[in-house]
Amino acid sequence: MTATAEKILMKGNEAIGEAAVIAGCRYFFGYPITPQNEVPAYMAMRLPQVGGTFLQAESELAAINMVFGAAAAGARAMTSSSSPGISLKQEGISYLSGAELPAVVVNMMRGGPGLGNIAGSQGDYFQSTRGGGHGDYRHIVLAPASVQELADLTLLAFDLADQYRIVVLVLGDGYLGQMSEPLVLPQPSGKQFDKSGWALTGAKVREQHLVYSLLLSPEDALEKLNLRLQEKYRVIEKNETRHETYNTEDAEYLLVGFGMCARILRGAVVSLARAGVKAGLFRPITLWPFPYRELAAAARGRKKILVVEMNAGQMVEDVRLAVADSSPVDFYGRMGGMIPEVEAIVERVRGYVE
Amino acid sequence: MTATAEKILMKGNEAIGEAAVIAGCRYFFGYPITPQNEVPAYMAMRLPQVGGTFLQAESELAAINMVFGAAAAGARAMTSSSSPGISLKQEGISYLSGAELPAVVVNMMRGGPGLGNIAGSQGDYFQSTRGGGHGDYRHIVLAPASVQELADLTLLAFDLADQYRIVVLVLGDGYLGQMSEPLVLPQPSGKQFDKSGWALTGAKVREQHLVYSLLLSPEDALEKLNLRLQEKYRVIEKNETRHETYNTEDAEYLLVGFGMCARILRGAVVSLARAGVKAGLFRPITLWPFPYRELAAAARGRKKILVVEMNAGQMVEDVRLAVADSSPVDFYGRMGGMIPEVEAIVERVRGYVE
Amino acid sequence: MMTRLIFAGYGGQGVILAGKLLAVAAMKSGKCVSHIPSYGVEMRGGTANCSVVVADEEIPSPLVFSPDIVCIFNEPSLIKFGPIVRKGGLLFFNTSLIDAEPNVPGVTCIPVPANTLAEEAGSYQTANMVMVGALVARVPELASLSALIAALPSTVSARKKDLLQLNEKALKSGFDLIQAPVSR
Amino acid sequence: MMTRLIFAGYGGQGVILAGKLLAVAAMKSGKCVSHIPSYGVEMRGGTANCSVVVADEEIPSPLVFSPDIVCIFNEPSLIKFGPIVRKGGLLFFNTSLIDAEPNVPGVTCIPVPANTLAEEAGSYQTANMVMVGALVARVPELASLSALIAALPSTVSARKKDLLQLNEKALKSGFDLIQAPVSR
Amino acid sequence: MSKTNTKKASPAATASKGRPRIDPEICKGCELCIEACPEGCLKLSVHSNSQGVPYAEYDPAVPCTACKSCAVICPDCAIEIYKFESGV
Amino acid sequence: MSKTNTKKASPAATASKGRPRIDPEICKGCELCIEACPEGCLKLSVHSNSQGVPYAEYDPAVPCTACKSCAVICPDCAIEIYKFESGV
Amino acid sequence: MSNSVLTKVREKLVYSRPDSMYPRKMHYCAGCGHGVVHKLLGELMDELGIAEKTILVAPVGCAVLAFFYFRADGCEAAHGRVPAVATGIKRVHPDHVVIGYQGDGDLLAIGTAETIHAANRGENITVIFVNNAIYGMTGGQMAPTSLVGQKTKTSPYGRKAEDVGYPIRACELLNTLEAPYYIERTSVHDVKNVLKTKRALKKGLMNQIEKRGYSFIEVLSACPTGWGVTPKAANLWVAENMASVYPLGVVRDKGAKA
Amino acid sequence: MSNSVLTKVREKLVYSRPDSMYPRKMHYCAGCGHGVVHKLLGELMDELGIAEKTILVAPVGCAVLAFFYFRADGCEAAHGRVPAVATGIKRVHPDHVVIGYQGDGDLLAIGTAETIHAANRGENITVIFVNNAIYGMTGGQMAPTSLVGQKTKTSPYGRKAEDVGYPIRACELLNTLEAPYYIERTSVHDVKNVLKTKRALKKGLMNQIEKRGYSFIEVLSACPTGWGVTPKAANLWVAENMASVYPLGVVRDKGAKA
Ligand SMILES: Cc1ncc(C[n+]2csc(CCOP(=O)(O)OP(=O)(O)O)c2C)c(N)n1
Ligand SMILES: Cc1ncc(C[n+]2csc(CCOP(=O)(O)OP(=O)(O)O)c2C)c(N)n1
Ligand code: SF4
Ligand code: SF4
Ligand code: SF4
Ligand code: SF4
Ligand code: SF4
Ligand code: SF4
Ligand SMILES: [Mg+2]
Ligand SMILES: [Mg+2]
Repeated sequence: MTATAEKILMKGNEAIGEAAVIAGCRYFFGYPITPQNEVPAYMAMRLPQVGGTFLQAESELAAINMVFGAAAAGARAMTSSSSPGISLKQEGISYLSGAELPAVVVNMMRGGPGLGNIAGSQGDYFQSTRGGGHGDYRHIVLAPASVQELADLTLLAFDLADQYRIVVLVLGDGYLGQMSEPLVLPQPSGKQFDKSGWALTGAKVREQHLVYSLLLSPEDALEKLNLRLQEKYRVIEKNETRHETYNTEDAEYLLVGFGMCARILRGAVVSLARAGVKAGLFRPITLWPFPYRELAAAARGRKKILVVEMNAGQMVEDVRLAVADSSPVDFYGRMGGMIPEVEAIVERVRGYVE
Repeated sequence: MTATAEKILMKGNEAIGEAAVIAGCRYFFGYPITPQNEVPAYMAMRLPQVGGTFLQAESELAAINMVFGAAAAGARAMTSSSSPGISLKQEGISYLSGAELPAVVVNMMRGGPGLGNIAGSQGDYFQSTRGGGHGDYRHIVLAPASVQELADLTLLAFDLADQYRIVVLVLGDGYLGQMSEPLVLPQPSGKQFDKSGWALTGAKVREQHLVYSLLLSPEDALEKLNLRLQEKYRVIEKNETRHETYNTEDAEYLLVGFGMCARILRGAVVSLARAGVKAGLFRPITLWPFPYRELAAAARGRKKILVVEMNAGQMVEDVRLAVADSSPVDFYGRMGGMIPEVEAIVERVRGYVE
Repeated sequence: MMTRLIFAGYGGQGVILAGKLLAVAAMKSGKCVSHIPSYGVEMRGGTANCSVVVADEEIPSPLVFSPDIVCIFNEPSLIKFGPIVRKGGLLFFNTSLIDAEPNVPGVTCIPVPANTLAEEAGSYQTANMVMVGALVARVPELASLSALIAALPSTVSARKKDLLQLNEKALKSGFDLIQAPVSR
Repeated sequence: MMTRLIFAGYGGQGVILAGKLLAVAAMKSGKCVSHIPSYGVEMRGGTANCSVVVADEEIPSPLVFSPDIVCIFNEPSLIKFGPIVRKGGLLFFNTSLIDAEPNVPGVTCIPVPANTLAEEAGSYQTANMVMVGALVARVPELASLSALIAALPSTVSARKKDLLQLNEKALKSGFDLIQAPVSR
Repeated sequence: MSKTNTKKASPAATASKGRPRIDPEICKGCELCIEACPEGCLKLSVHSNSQGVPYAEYDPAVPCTACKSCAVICPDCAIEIYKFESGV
Repeated sequence: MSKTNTKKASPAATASKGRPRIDPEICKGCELCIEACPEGCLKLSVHSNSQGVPYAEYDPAVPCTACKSCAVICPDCAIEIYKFESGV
Repeated sequence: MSNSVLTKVREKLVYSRPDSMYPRKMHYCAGCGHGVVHKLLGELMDELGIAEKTILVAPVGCAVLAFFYFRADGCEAAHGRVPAVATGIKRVHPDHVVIGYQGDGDLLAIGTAETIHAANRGENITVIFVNNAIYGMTGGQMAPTSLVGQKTKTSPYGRKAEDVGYPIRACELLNTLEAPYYIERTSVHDVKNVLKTKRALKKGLMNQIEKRGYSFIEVLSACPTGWGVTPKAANLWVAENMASVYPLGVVRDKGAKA
Repeated sequence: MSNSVLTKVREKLVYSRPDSMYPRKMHYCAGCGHGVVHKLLGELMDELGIAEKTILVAPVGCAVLAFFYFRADGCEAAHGRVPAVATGIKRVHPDHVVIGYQGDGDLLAIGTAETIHAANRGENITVIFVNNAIYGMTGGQMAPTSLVGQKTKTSPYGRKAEDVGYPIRACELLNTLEAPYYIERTSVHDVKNVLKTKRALKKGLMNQIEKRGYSFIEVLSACPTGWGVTPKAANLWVAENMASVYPLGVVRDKGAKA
């Protein structure tokens, strides 16, 4: 955030749209669903202004496959939806992953399962980090916690997608999407990515380019692809794991949460400090790759780890995997579009003290 | 297996079909996909003979939603597919789960991601156990390891589905589906389940029945549903966790695998025993609920745990969660439709000894 | 300092905009702010509300469950939000549409004849502005009147730019309503 | 005892059925058995093969990577599967379609003029039966000739029931081919 | 609404053949009934219901023919029509 | 196939205007060319290719008009047509 | 309500909320066509006495809660999947009355395949298609039936035919299939057309009861909120703009005497 | 091949594998119509000189590997999603030739919605629809275009119209939409029709090159394996049974002189 840059008050969903435009995304394919409707609406207004294409697809399936086409053609393309719509995109995401196409997918999660409701939620953590689609693929999952980060991480998402030829999921929730906060528009990264080696641009003066994931021979083809993918994933785990801590130095209790919950936990840490309780926050920013090692280090020696999510307990599994037997892990969750309150968390932690 | 019952040689996919018929399933909705095509083909031939309905849907989406309708109407209904098709069903499965409808879904996994190939695989473990769809739901996942079990567990699946009003996934793979083995047809369980309290049968002489998952109020409705679901899931975890062990009594090495891998591991245990290496097999039969406690107990004191999967390492996370820091966990996986060979596993374990 | 507010009324009364204007003005004054509308498949065309937080520190949750201040534009909203104001809080209410005097123990209730003043200011559509004017007059640490006026052009939608003058007038009239006893 | 076999030839030569017949007969004789066809988007109408395992114990994997025995019906299959037979294994090959003598070190190659004998038995379609007959004649622990004959009706598809007699005849002629030197 | 009032409400109005009964709490004030009434019997009330919505009301001064048009068009089942029986 | 051979192959065959060249390894033996040839020039070989499939072959005894029908119908691009140029 | 001069006159209730509907206030916006269609459906449930054997499949769209208003069983369907869910139900209960209710986004965008294939199978169900040329529930995005030039949240510069195509006519599309028994397009923008719609819906339900097969009734319907106009203006827009693109009338009726 | 009497005659190659196709043996069954269509496409790439700017979108179906045979860029699409993928590509490369190639299951079952909406948008692409009345790749299941009475793996007792409906006619369905520029149905069951198909495909490609909009060519095509008959019998079945259900000819041509 440059000191001189002007702050504007912007809705989260619109911040995503503007950041994508700044990132050079000129192709948006989507289908309406609350609570992310401002993303397509913004793109419908904005893309024609910059010579881009906004297309309302006939369905989420069509949208993700249009993204497949545009990405295969070498363009920066994105789609955006919310939980039920993201479920419908799983096959397409698996195809994008298998064909190693770069694409940005936004999920502003809402209450589930089923039709559920349109309040914010974090019920899709498993789907996001374990691949809701078929096969052994992963996508990078970025979990912003503010409108500023919705913009910053969307911008980053396009670079990561191109760099690794991977799908990057920006995982927000209905509350983040609907809220307005001060925003300093991010600057384009300026990074260039050469797609001339694989993008479909017409086979003039070169060998044909093919984009596909059908690999009939298990041994010679599909296992090889999988091994290559796994290798790539190891590189990403090494280079792209992101997290943030707050007040962890001498914390006795470690609070762990992502996205919306992280900001609430930060509030709880402040409240607890006022009450003389030493608590700190560990916040994964990339949910995949998950900061296992960093969390393990941060967790060491704490009296208790409290994981807070807007779901029935999903990331807590990753926390357990990271922490193993070193510290006891507790969980507090709200579901169905409910959001944890600072007070409830403070109370829970004070319970540990007594 | 009754001693007198006659053995027939049957293909795995057909065994599923016949078991479903024995279970009283009279409604099958599906869409072709290799390597499970013999399931719909069998049902197309068989259901009309018993007054049932086989309908080839226009897509996997239509199929799972036809199952939704038939299940809501109170019938035993099923669908069957393979990996990409199962990805497409995720939204529908989330809806079934949210509306608490009983249904049986078969996934004969194939190599992924994307179009991949049609060989057997176990690449959908995460999707199956963590909910590939949106929201906090779970479905029971049964992992047969033989043609006999494909039949037996399909039969069980219908009972579990009705008992808990839940989706039950029978998770096989292409090899299991394509292979023929001796089979003793299972007997119907004879269990009766009363659906008169909720099924859509016409609101004559009673209050209206509604089947839905739209719960607008986060606090009063959707969180309550989620809490009820979680409660149900705890009951299922308590009552329905299934596993099998082989030769574990004094094993120094514990091999863990499900489905196809479990039978290969059993062969490895036999081979290792011949070579004087004490190895045992732990085989989860329910992948959700996963036998964490049972595995933790079985793992205690072993020199090494080796998890073998036909994927890049998915169930191994559950094994780590179960075992925590108590024993070192190793992983061996084949991908893309490859199947581990007994020899490779034996070699790996012998490597531990030296 | 962290002040949590709820603006509530009918859809169409401009409560979302009222909240947004306050948030922008506070932001321009260097505060941390957040604004979030309630949204839901409620009775369409029914009530609407938004939560606004104005603070000196980072804001944990933009959702406000126990507000320090509520600005209430109609009776259904009074019934819904009156009881949740925290002890010692403020309740601004639109006397033009609310007949009964709110009975909320431990909360200071401030009557604002928002529609009446708005009509006097030239348009009944600016009742929301009257309310915001009254609000900052009473709670000046949220934002100054001039900051609100400065925030108007970027907040009011393009279609309604011609209403800018009227909005400003309404803001002032709400402000004066509260400031009056002091300044006069 | 665990014997792993592969039957391979053109699609249409009935290699899948040959394997199935052996599996059923062995099953009826109390063995553990498994049978799995190869499947894939290979050249449509191209080669086909199946893996059969006959054992006294539970069968780990139905897939056969290094077979003890292969029954080869055509040249492309010989090229593909000849080299993977384990040392000391058996290779039955259809001399009617394979000209060259297979050169597979450490493997006993058994020539079977399957098509010729089949045609003599009345139908060139029963070459697969000739091969299976020859197989069990040489490896009687897999299944007896009578078990094969008994398994015929439940294995051959309904449409081809009229071929039952021909199949039996072909089975026997393959069996006799191998048994001949002994019995005569 | 001016249109509504000039429709057919002739001064020499005959006696009503019936009347509509509008539930003001159910009415959403869409005014479709007002538009639909061929006799011009209906208008928007100056009062609002508990939702703050001005509702449609029947002006008994304008005879109603009990033609049901208003009720038929009402999307909210807010209107009942009563027909006056001859006898008595 | 009997049909094919009786088609037009009159004994008084004029000289060929061209000839088809069939790649036996690419041919799948579908016989569509045989069916399509108006002159009856083609028949299935008694030999099989390396895939074990009997392939189509040209019978030079029956003059070919180089009409291309066989090549046009061949799904596998197995047939090339050569036209004989007049002059030598 | 004072009607003093006539106090002696006996009153007979000749029109009221149908018995088959609960006395609940519907959640629709003022002037929304969904309400009218619901009412007609309720009236027909009364007239045909079918409420107790009706199963109503509600879409995802503004009518998502439709089943809350009827004294009948009701079922949700994922967005676009009403025909599939209705098929599942109908195959289990062939003697019940299964009604699919859908909006234009639901039926003609995400649910295109399900719509066409249920019609093509000739499922013995009745599909009520409320065409309001917009996505009402999600706040006014372009629908497959939005008119050329129509401004919506996702066509802020007006629908451009060269870019996103023309409005799709569901009745005409389905009329290329052999199985459907009855296809009609009506409107609820004025009293006359409301009554016509009722007749069409009745025919559609009767066809099902008499096991004649698939019936499809498209109802042009106002969405004042989505269009950003008053209910009056909305109904006028239906009459003046929609009805010319979507001609009203019977498109197919296999039961009609020739 | 001995042609001894004519050894002196100069030969000119007048028909051979198109240059735009690799000299690879195709994976199709003997007598499969896909091969014929591929060959025509290759010939047209030669004639129009477009291979280097062609992007071929292959379906999931027997033609899943189609792009392996052409000297052009190629793209996979998930089952049924060819039109969506082609749309994505075409929007990025409006000057390239984007060809969608689909089977009947792909185009008319799972991909119904994508098919209709790409056509309705008038995407400037060329769609080649190979209708063989069966799911070839998965081993012969019923397709939306299977004929009434046709026995398949999933209609073992023959397709029953009362239960699963009638064959769907894609051309006629799309002809209810305004945007499509050109729609024709052809066949490749004999030489004459192969040549007609080529002309139709050419027109479809030319329309795209000249930016006229969406072209759709349905090609009736034999699947001897799926139907369980010889190639000859299969082509006969096309002529005698399919062509009557699916009438050949131009269904729409906005470019035709009236
Ligand atoms: C899979 C999925 N995609 C999108 C949505 C969001 N959504 C809800 S209703 C709707 C469209 C509503 O429009 P329409 O069907 O025309 O009904 P209307 O509200 O206009 O009556 C959409 C896109 C959803 N709930 N689920
Ligand atoms: C989502 C999904 N569903 C199903 C399949 C399986 N599948 C592959 S091809 C195919 C249909 C092929 O039929 P068609 O489109 O008619 O092509 P053809 O092989 O006949 O040319 C199906 C159902 C798949 N790969 N993916
Ligand atoms: S019944 Fe007819 S005349 Fe009476 S108020 Fe209604 S519309 Fe007017
Ligand atoms: S039509 Fe109904 S809802 Fe509308 S104003 Fe009249 S009574 Fe009220
Ligand atoms: S070119 Fe004509 S005449 Fe010559 S072989 Fe071919 S089809 Fe026959
Ligand atoms: S048409 Fe082609 S593939 Fe078929 S037989 Fe003739 S040459 Fe061979
Ligand atoms: S948004 Fe439109 S369709 Fe939805 S309830 Fe309101 S008026 Fe009706
Ligand atoms: S199965 Fe049918 S469509 Fe597929 S390659 Fe064979 S003949 Fe062609
Ligand atoms: Mg609509
Ligand atoms: Mg096909």
